[in-house]
Amino acid sequence: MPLTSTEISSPGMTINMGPQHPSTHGVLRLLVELDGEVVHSCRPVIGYLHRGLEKMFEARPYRQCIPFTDRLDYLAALNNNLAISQAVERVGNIAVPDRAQYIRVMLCEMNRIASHLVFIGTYATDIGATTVFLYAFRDREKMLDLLEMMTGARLTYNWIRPGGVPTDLPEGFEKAVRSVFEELKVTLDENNRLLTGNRIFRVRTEGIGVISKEHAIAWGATGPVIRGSGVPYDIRKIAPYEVYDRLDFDVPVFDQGDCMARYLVRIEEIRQSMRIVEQCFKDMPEGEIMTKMPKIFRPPAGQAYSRTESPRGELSFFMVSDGSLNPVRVHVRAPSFIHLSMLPDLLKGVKVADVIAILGSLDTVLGEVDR
Amino acid sequence: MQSYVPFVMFTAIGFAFIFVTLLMARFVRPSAPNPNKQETYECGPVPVGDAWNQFNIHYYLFALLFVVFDVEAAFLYPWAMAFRMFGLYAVVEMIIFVALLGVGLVYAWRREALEWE
Amino acid sequence: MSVRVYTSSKSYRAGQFFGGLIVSLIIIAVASLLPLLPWYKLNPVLDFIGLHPWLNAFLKAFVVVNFVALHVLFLIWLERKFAGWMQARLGPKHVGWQGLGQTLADAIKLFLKEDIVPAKADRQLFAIAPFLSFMPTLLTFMVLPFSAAWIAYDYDLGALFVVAVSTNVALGVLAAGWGANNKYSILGGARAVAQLLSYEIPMVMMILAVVTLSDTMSMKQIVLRQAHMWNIVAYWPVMIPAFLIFLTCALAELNRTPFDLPEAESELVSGFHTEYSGMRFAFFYLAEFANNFFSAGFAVTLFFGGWYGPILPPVVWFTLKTLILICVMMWIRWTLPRLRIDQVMGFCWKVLVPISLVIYCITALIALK
Amino acid sequence: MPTPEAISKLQQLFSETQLKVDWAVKDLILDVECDTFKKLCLFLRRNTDFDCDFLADITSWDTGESFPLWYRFHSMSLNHTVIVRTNVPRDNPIIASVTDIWPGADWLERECFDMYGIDFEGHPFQGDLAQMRILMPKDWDGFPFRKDYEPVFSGDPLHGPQERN
Amino acid sequence: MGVKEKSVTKEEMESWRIPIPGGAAIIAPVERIAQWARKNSLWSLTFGLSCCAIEMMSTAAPRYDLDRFGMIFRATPRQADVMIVAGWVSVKMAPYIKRLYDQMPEPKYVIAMGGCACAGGPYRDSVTIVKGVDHFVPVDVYVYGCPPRPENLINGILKLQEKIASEHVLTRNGDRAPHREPIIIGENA
Repeated sequence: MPLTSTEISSPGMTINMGPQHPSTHGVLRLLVELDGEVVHSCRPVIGYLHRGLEKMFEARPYRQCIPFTDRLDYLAALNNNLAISQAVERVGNIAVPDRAQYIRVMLCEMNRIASHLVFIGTYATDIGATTVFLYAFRDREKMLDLLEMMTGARLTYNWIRPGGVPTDLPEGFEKAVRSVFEELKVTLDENNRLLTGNRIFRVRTEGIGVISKEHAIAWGATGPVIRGSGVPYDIRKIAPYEVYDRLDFDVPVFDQGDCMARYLVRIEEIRQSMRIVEQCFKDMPEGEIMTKMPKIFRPPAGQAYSRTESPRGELSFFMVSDGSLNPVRVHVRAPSFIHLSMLPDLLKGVKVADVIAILGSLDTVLGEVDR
Repeated sequence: MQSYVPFVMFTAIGFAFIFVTLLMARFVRPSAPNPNKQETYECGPVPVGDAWNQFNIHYYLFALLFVVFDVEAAFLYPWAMAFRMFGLYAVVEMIIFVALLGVGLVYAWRREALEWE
Repeated sequence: MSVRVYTSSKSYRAGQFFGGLIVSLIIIAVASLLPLLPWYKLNPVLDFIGLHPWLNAFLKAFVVVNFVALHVLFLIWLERKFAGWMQARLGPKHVGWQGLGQTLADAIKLFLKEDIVPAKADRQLFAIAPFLSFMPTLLTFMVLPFSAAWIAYDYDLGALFVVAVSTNVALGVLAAGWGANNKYSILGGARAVAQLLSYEIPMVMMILAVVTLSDTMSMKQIVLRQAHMWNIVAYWPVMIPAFLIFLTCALAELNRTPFDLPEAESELVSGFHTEYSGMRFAFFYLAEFANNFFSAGFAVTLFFGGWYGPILPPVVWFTLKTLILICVMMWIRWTLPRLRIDQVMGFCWKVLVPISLVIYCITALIALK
Repeated sequence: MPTPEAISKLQQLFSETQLKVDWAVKDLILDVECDTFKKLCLFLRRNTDFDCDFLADITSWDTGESFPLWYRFHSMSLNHTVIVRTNVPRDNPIIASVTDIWPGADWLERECFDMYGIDFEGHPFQGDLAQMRILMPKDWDGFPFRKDYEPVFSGDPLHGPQERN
Repeated sequence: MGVKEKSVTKEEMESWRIPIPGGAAIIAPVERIAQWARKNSLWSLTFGLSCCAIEMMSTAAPRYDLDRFGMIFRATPRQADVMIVAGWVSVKMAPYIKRLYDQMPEPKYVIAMGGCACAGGPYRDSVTIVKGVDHFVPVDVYVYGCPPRPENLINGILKLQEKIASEHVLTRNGDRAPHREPIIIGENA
């Protein structure tokens, strides 16, 4: 019999984590009930960034919705642009030229790399390794340079639009991308050694926050979270959009379902994304980059949805049109929103420090959760 | 008594250093209290309940273990000064003493007193 | 439109490395010059042999307090600069030469900052906590031998005194954590006490090992025994593991990164000093860095032959060794992630304590020879 | 895409269900009445030919007369998507909750409640307005995504809705 | 509601200053030192809301490196001098920001970063968004942009430093509202 009897329970202590907390990744509020260091129960409170975005879409013409999607998942704005553009294209039956599709895929993958680099950095900070955060941001700046070269913005690009993309690749883009990737491959390995090879990092993440395969499916987890639990669910493979079916890439899947697995999935995805971008340069055909779109865009009445794989998971826009200028309803299926709903289950009985580790490994963006 | 003079002096000066600094700061620093400022900080929201409540027993067990081992160390310090007089005999005795403690540690380990859970 | 794409070649990275090396050497050189100037000349003056003992002690205490305060200013700058170098950035740069005035600005600002005492806090505990955390640190400086002449008080029970006094830091931390009536503080304080107390044991055992080898508890005598050979070289089979254990425990006592749970920023906001503002907070900072200097200096005394070294004056050697050790601690701090509380405790009780007991027994056998 | 046999079996069991295939994305779309909805969900989850173990999305909107609800299910093993649509009346918006079949429906249903006031029968927080609210503040008046929603401006930035200016 | 603008006379302002024997001859250098210290040691509250928070993190990251200016991030408001409101503020969030601002010790400054924090930004016609943080906390520097580039934020910080350097700092009363003249950066953006 252990000396520490759990029968003597102390009255719980309810702690607020957030809205202003160094590691809640935005303004998430966790109401954590503690017994000493052990979490009894946890209740996430969200909505601190709620701005009624879906309602605002209803008062705007289709193309004017795009700038707002930048600010949903602000770490991967282009993926959001792509998702809503696809929804609009499906509602209005618009075909996109091949070259535009390649450019879209390429940029989305580059944005995915930038987003995952933020994950590596913030996750390392959550675990306590501040330096990796700065290394990751140093690398991310280079990715942002590339994206800025293409789109003219650092964070909110507002660039992919229904019918294609507005501008072709700039001069010397390929060379710049290649040189940055060369470096990124080296620094990624360095960062990886700093964390993955680190014993402290391993004991902090291995076997922590385990999501079983069934659990992940039942709760609707997507993206790196479900792939970390051993389910090869990647929209790019199971329902390919744009030109993903023509590209050769792997979907990294890890079976452990713990924080480490989710972290490794993302590291591996960076490598795969680089592979995709390099292929895009090789395969890209010449041609148009934008379909001719009517000045006043009125899609036929109907419903459509898009499914895309954003860095966080399955990002899908659902759109209802009644034939007028504005959509009747735009709904965003935000992966982070679904992942956060798993938290109360995941956090039962863990230590306080693990709360942060688990929350960080889900890589939620609150702008997307609250909409 | 003479040997305690530096000790007393250091304590007094250390105390005075902090005290005088805080006192001087008191005259120059602004002060604009308001009810929100006086309240306990807990990430923005109003704190739920009080922070002073009973604590988990794990901390207590570690404190107990600490006391045992620190007393051991306190015994060993005079021993370390004097063991050369008695030679190997003293060392063996000390090792037995430490081993006894080690057995205690193993006992606590086996009874899962060292687990935080 | 063209955007500059920043690239870095292999030679650039090599340049960065050697640049960093040169910068660190310069830092060390500057650091060694700092104590060189006043100390060496003040040495005979400071001893005040003929003075009345009370006045003598007073002057010494006064000098030590000022030394601690000034050195901490430098150490914080060093820490930030070192962090900047490790993290591929510049660190403080615009306040004074290379940002040397940075810490001074911080200190003055904190001095002029409003002081908040939460309404629900225990005012007495809240007020006394900075005293409790700074005073033990200061007292330990009393027996730290910078050189054979420059030691404030050559206490014949020096090592025991350090052990006895430095444990009291935990008291200050607990007072801060409990007094503020803040949940983060309380968790931080409780963690701190559990951690500080636990790591005290292997640390005490390792100090004891050196004491056993030197057959004295006076800090000065411990160094004098190493006149020909450093402890860590002379008795390397036991002293190298002993030093590593000592370093680990020192990191834990200092709340530095693999063990910075009491002030873990990602879960406990600022830990035990969450509610402290202005000058009171500054004293926690002061105590932390003073403690850092002391721990490194203590390790130098125990294992690295204290002030002994060729050419340069003893005080410089001592400071140099100490600073190198501090840099090692910073290096560890900015590299490693943080452990969890149960892992920290498990590591101490299941790994360090048994190993340190064994090492101590071996040391005793060696010492007998 | 489920097999034709499976679809015909579904049609036998749920004769009132309207069945449509969206060939553009090869999705099966099922229109059901409110009261048979839960039964259909159970069937989709348990029938091995459909095996919809993954709830991807729930949403609703306001047509002015009713609140259509739109569910998207996915089958991990068979890799197909089934969309279920239903209508709840505007004057008494209530529908069976699917949280007992797919626990992930919890927050999605709460969001529908928060925005449109649709009540989910069997949801753990059903009837508890403060607990059901998820994105809006607990004391918010009305359901903001309804077409006829008119905010009551308080003028105080720290409490209540903000004025449009 | 909004920030109350108190009108004060010059004598009243003078009366807040701490009486130091020696008068202006002593106050002037002391004040200069205090200004220098305050402007060079702006500790910021780790507090990000949305997109701008990412740019704020980038500003602290190696390429821009806020530590050069002596600016580090502190997690608790008790040790912070400046609050960078980076992102949009919803009605649900506003009371918390107000409380956080209140809990910071004097002297304290606010930088409204991004269009949303300055004036509501693209969400100006959303009912749940507060049209600018200046509705409930006094703002020293407005940095426009959506989100502003790191260079822009650094510009704002430097402007704030200039402002602090020209402030009468040795006042017993913490309420600096009458002194406030907000600086606006890139408003035509």
